[in-house]
Amino acid sequence: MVGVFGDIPWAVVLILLPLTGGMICFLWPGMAKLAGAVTAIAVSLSVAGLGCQLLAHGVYHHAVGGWGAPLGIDLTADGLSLLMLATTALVGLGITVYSLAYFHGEDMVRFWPLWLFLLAALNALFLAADIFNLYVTLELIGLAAVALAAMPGGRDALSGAMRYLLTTLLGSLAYLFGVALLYHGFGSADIAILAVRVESSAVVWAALGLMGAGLLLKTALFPLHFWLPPAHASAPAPVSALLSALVVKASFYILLRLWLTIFNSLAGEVDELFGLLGAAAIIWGSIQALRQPRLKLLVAYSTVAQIGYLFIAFPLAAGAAASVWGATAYLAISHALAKAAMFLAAGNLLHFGGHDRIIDMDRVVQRLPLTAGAFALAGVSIMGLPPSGGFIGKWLLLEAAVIQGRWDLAAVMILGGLLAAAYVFKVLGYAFTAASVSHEPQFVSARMEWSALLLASGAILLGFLAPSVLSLVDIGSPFGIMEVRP
Amino acid sequence: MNTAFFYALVGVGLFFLGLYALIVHAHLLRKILALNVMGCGVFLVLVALARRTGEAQPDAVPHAMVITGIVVAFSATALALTLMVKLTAATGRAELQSDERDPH
Amino acid sequence: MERNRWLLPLLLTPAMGLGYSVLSLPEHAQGLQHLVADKMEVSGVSNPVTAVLLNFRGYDTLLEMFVLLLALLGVWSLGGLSLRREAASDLVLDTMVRFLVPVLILAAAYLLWVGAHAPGGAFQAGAVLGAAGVLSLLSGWRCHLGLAPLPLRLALAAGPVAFLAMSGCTLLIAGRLLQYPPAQAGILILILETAATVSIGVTLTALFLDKQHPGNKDQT
Amino acid sequence: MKEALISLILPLTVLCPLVLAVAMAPNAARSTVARLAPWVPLPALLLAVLAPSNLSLSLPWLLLGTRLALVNDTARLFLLFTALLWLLSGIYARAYFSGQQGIHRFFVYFLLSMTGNIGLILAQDLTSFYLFFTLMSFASYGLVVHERSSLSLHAGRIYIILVVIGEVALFSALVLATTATKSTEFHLVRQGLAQAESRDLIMLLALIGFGIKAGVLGLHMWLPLAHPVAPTPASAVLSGAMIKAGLLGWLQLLPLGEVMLLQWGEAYITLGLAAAFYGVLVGLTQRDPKTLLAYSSISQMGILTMAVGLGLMSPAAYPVILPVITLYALHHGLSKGALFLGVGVIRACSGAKRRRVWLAMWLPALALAGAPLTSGMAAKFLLKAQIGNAPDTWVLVLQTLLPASGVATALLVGRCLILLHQPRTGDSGNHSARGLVWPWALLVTAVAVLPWWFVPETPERWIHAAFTASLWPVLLGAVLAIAAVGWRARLVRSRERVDGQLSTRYLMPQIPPGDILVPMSRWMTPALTHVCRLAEERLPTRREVLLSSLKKTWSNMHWQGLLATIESSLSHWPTALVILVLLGLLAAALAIIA
Amino acid sequence: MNLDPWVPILVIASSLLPGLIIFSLAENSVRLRTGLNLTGALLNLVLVGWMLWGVYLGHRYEARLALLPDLELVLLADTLSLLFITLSAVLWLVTTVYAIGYLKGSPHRSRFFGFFSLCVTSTAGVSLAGNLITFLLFYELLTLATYPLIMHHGTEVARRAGRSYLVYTIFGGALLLLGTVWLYTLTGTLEFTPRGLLNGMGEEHRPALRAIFALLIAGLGVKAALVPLHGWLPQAMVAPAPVSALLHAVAVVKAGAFGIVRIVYEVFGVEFAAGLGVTAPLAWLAATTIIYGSLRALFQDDLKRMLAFSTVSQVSYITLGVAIVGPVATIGGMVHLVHQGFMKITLFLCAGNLAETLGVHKISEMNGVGRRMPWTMAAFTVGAFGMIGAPPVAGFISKWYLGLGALEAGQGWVIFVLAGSSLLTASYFLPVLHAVWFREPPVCWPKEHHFGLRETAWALLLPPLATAVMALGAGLLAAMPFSPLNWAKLIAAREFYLP
Repeated sequence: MVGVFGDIPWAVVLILLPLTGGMICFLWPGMAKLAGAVTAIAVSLSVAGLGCQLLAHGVYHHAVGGWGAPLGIDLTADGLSLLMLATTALVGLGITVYSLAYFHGEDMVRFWPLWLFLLAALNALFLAADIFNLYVTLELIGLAAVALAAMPGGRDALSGAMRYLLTTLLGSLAYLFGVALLYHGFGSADIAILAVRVESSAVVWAALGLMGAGLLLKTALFPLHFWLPPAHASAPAPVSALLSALVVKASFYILLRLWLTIFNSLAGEVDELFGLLGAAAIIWGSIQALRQPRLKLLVAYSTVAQIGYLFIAFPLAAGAAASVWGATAYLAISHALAKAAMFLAAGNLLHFGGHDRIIDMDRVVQRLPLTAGAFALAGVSIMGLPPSGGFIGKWLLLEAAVIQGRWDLAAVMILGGLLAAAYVFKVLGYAFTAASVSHEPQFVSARMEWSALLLASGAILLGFLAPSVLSLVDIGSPFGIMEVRP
Repeated sequence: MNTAFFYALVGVGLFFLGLYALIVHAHLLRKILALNVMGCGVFLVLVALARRTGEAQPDAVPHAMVITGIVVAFSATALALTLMVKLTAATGRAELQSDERDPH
Repeated sequence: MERNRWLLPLLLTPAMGLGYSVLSLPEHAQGLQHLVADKMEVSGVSNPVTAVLLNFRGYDTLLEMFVLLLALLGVWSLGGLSLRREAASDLVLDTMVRFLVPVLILAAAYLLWVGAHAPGGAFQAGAVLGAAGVLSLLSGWRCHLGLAPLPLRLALAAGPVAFLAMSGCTLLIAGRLLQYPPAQAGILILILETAATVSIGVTLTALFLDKQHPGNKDQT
Repeated sequence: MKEALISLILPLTVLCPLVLAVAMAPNAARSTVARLAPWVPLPALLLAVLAPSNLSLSLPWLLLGTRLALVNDTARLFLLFTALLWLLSGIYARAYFSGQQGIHRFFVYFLLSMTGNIGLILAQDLTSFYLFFTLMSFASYGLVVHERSSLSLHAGRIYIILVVIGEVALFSALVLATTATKSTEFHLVRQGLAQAESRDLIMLLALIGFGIKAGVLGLHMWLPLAHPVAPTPASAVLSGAMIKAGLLGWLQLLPLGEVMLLQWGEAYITLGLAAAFYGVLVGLTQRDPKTLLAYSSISQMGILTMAVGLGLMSPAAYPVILPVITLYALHHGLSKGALFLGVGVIRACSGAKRRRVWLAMWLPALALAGAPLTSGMAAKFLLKAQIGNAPDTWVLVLQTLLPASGVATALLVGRCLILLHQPRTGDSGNHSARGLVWPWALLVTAVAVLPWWFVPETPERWIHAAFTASLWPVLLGAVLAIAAVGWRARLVRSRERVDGQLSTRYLMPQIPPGDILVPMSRWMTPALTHVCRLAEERLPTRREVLLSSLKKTWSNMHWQGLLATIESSLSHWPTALVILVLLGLLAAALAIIA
Repeated sequence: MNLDPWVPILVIASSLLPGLIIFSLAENSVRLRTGLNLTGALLNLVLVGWMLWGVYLGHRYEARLALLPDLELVLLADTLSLLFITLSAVLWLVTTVYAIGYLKGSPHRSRFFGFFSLCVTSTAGVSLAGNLITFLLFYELLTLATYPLIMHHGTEVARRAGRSYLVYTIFGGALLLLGTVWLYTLTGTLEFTPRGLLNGMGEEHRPALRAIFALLIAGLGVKAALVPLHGWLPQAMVAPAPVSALLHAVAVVKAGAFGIVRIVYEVFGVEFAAGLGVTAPLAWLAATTIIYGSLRALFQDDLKRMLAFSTVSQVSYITLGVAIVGPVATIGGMVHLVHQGFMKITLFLCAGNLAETLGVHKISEMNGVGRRMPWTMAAFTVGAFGMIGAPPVAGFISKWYLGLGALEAGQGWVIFVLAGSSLLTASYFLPVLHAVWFREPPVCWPKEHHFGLRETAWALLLPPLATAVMALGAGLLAAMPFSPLNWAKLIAAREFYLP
């Protein structure tokens, strides 16, 4: 298989395919559903193709326009980007199947082009090796996400979208300023070249400060998380799944790339800051999630909490870098799958009951068994209980924390797991009981339930694929050489 | 401190001026304008520093970046304005009350 | 407000920091100027900015086109902005528009052409074309040319589709995204620029088509 | 072939009653099983009489490896009188219950207790002994509470409490013994215990465990309560056979004849003698003949405890003392059984027949008192002969107290005969007298004849000496009894003139049966009810109060408000951006430091 | 083709697959669901029997699946795991028959039997786990699978009971996870090795190992209902009878106890643990639980709550047996794991019968019930006497061995704990037996169902009788070659102590 498909530049296909799909949906709205489905499947297949290519030839480079690094823009694909692309493809497939049944009429026409362009932008971002190109893809994602979030058009949706747009723009501008400084400081916008040229100087500190702040804002880390819950909660179900699972991960990916390459040597203390903020995010997000009366807000705050887990890895990475970053990547992908499943399930419940007040969920376990099952399985992964991908990530992080004697981080992780269990089971508890006033239920199509369930069982299945996935992530050793455990 | 650095400093000043306005003003239109001012600041920095080539011809890449940046800023502003108009129509006020989201 | 009191110093410190870091940059930095210069003749255009924009960093411009389209889609999905003119047609405005629109279109064409070797290019031409469109909308000109939504959408999609087609071809022929054969580079860039100008112009105008305009009547 | 046949009987002795008890369950078979039930002890009786001395059956797979065997004459004798008693009581019970409906329920517990009793005699290892002992104890509860009257339920409750304490004590003793001697066989345990360092603890636990069953002073409260309420055949067996299980336990477990245990010996003797006299004292005040007989059992068991004490004190003489103890046990079992059945018979018949039966009652009564030419004389005299082996300090004491106890017993027996003589109102003659009399008569003849058969060989002239030795205590007792009767009659006549009607009220103050239990319960019950109320109501409510106050403090510490305000302030636009700038600054600054 | 690695996997599959299929069944396809349940149970029993015979002959059944780069999921059938899995296989079959009868006509049965099979799968997984990570995986799966069963009735009380159950078990799970990770970082391996894997550890790790031991035992103590962590068990009695019978009396509680056995013997090694000085506090903790559980049971009027507290007390015998360093005490602890299973499930099934047939839930309503349901109450009596430790029933054997082991290890005080607990157990069981057999039945029962001549439906009557006979058999035939006692001796010889 590798031979025949070996030479096709899958990376480029990954970008062009959704763009063409989007164009088709824009030009001929009638064909939107078909085009959307075909594009999603094609993207997944091409990610698989790229995966085989990487396995065979290692890191993939593609100089756009044939100009090479400093002048032109490069596309690179290594283990980390492959993993993120795979996440996007999987979650994208789930959301596409869900949206086929969720959107009708006017919404359907608007949704598909925006969604496919967003998918293209995500793929472009994970493949980009140029920091200015990253800015453009970041903007593309931001605009598409805001447009999607504002679709319901209600008061909450609009104000949520507005707040989201302003923060995204502010973040991107700060990031652009950093790009400008780096470019003018070191004469190139390419990550690989910058990684070589950068040495600790005033420009780099300023760039780090600006880009760090911008990306933290876009990743909604604890103190800067204010815009995420309203935006994600009021968006339509597939969109909020999209936002929480993928869009938030994009800016985290950029931050991670920068930390691994450009700011690698001089980020000692900043890691500690990130660790502190991450821990605070876990605690604060979980407590707020526990307090929410509405399901979608609960799931949104759970995103704020889970992002905290990703940032806890920074201080730990100083020690066993490779295994910790592998764990973070693992947490990212399992959180993406689980959170997408959770939001889709929440969407089903909202659609079914007409409201998403947790207390008034009326015997949902019996009337919507698949959705309740999806929510439960996703909850298992979010909590980090054994059979799930979340557990593997948590286990590796705990191991690193214990080895390096970081008992504070270990305690926070354990506490995070407990609080996550608190709010997940609070919801599951009410799923069994009957509500005081029972609403007239709406029909929820099987496709919507099954897509949520498949995503959730994907998160659980990840629990058993750790060795292969971790070796995949390590292609081209993005995190430095994987030294053997002490 | 030749002209390039002077204009770059002006750009930095614009950036923080915009940021100040963004923080202080509650009206959405002012916020969008503030964002545009910050954008211009960054573009000015980009273009100004491109002059340091010492020859007549400045470095072309930042210029291309600025053009792209302008288009991005433009489309973002268009979307922001539409959102603001719709929001004002929906809520009657052109500000982001942070409390209306506060359900409890 | 008391918060302003220490807001200023709070903002001044990073401003000073940034200022210092900007100043700490070296006096002379070639950046990529030389690289651009000696690759100019291969790029097919003589204006370095257009060369960078459409050849060296053509990929950015590809994404650029989609950003614009996305903005339009976003605005349309929110219901669009409308420039409805309540008052009856205003004589002065109408005559000015009647004179100005053709001139603007001509200027846009010139800007497009000159972009190859002097400052100008697709974006500037598109902007001018857009201005012409907006002016005509302001003067109450309605799209009574019977522009069915599909042609409108085709015009809008001209730029992105052109870029997509181009990247498809270059990918098939040269195996590299947007790698124009040196000989035809100039012509290809021109084609791309014209398509871009058309779509930018129409997009800017379409931004202000209000909701009940034909733009969205035939939703199937 | 005879050996094979007999070795077959051994498992039968235990299996038959068990199988029949289980066969009681399906109500179709109930009537036939009830008819068969009395004849079940026959195989045991046959075994006791015919079995060769070295007969044994080991079942390694049962429980933890059980071995049933008739090891020595003691076991044989125990088996003999126990089987005989169970046989005759069973027949007696058939007649006793002929009319009533409760016969099936009675026989289920009757058969289970019988299995336990016979099994524990044959059991040669600790675990199966404990199995049969527990089975007998718990099953006999059903016999005690058979009538379901409030009195019988009260007696049952006391009985079961003491039984459970006994079980637990016995369990601990057996576990300690097994670890100390590394084996579960009785004869090995006995030898091993001599040198075991936890011997004293084992001895104490054994004293408590078997003492409850044997009615040792201080643990005897259940006896006088259980016997009057239990049906007559049940109380006959209880008093005659089951109590002896405690004694057998001592004989099997304690290292008698292995080592000289002076202090334990003294303890057993003092306990025995105290029980002997205390039993008589309280017994005299009783009005119900069955309670009186219960107290006489306590006193007789006291004497047996004293005999065991003797064995402990002089291990050398133990081989001689053992047959005497066995004979005494046999004698007491049969005579006490006869007396109990007699009480039932007397109550069942009236007129001339009743007088004839009363006269016949004299025989077991005299035997019990140790009158000359009765088995009692033989047993008591032989026992007195053994006193010589005791250390000299105790010889004198025993020589005086033993005859005194003889006198006391005689007095008690006299009192019993007087009580039996007076017609008890409310004697329902509903039991068919005929069915009751012949098993009782058989038992009385057994009392007269059987013990002589087993008198151990002693110097031939002892009959003469025994005659005189046993004559004077009985005479003295009779004289005292007559004097008491005469004095009471005079007292009644003088009182008569005062309130004009023949007062049948006895002048003797009645000590309630279960004597020391009354003060104990008066002191214990308030404490128990207090503890129950504490646990039942106050503790849970206190916990609830604590929990609810905790929750209230949590909620009204306006945590919720605090969290909400922080969250909303965080989402104010200006504050958020200020934090953003701060973070950017902090990151840059930290980068500078690194 | 070496079939050995496939047998454990088949055992897990034999309860997992029917469970998953049953989830998808419609509510009214009763016959298919019953068929699936029973075939699953029987297949499980056959496979376990085959493994039992194989391991007896010294065969090795092991299946490995890579979970993490240097950590594997291991399913290993050794003598110890077979003890527990045989118990759960037998009792699963019995309880399935009972549940089918018990839930006839009640709603949500597909969901119930689905989760029921999942619970049994996780119990089988817990017993077959070859290393600590696999054990942790199935241990948490057990929590997740039992939660919906507690919530089965969907009432507010059930929800609160479920919540308290979760608070305890999730907290326990977190401690267990922390302990496991810490252990892994110290030793580098989590494999269960006979006689412990820590013998080579140096002196400087002692405080850390003590902390790890405390964490692991606290984590497992939640499910083994050790004193401070037992609160969830009485509240979980709100679940339907088959759930409280198999799960809260046997599977879940035993998983905790079994875990403690694995930790003390096959992770720390009992001599090493004694050297660390951690077995004594564990013994004291178990003793306090025994006494506390009995004391609390004394004052309960609700029958199932009383049985729950009695379970709290009885399960700690196993922990006590484990904490006393000595082969005989271990045998006592091991064998009690099986005996307590038989006896306790009999009691709970009888309680379920009473609730289902007569609507009797309180002890005060049980007067004279022996007359109305003699066979059920006979089983109840056998169970009760077993609990007290009266000889013919199995309870006596384990108490006997515990006593012997304690004395042999020089821990005399254990005898008095055993004696005290027997007294207390008698003092709360005998009044019930008295009320049942010797009191007059009330005029009419709260909610009586008539079943013609029989006292109750066959499916409700046979299981308790079967388990009662098993309890009696385990007691009487303790010396037989394949009895639980001899298997416990085999475990002690092969796994825990140098022969």
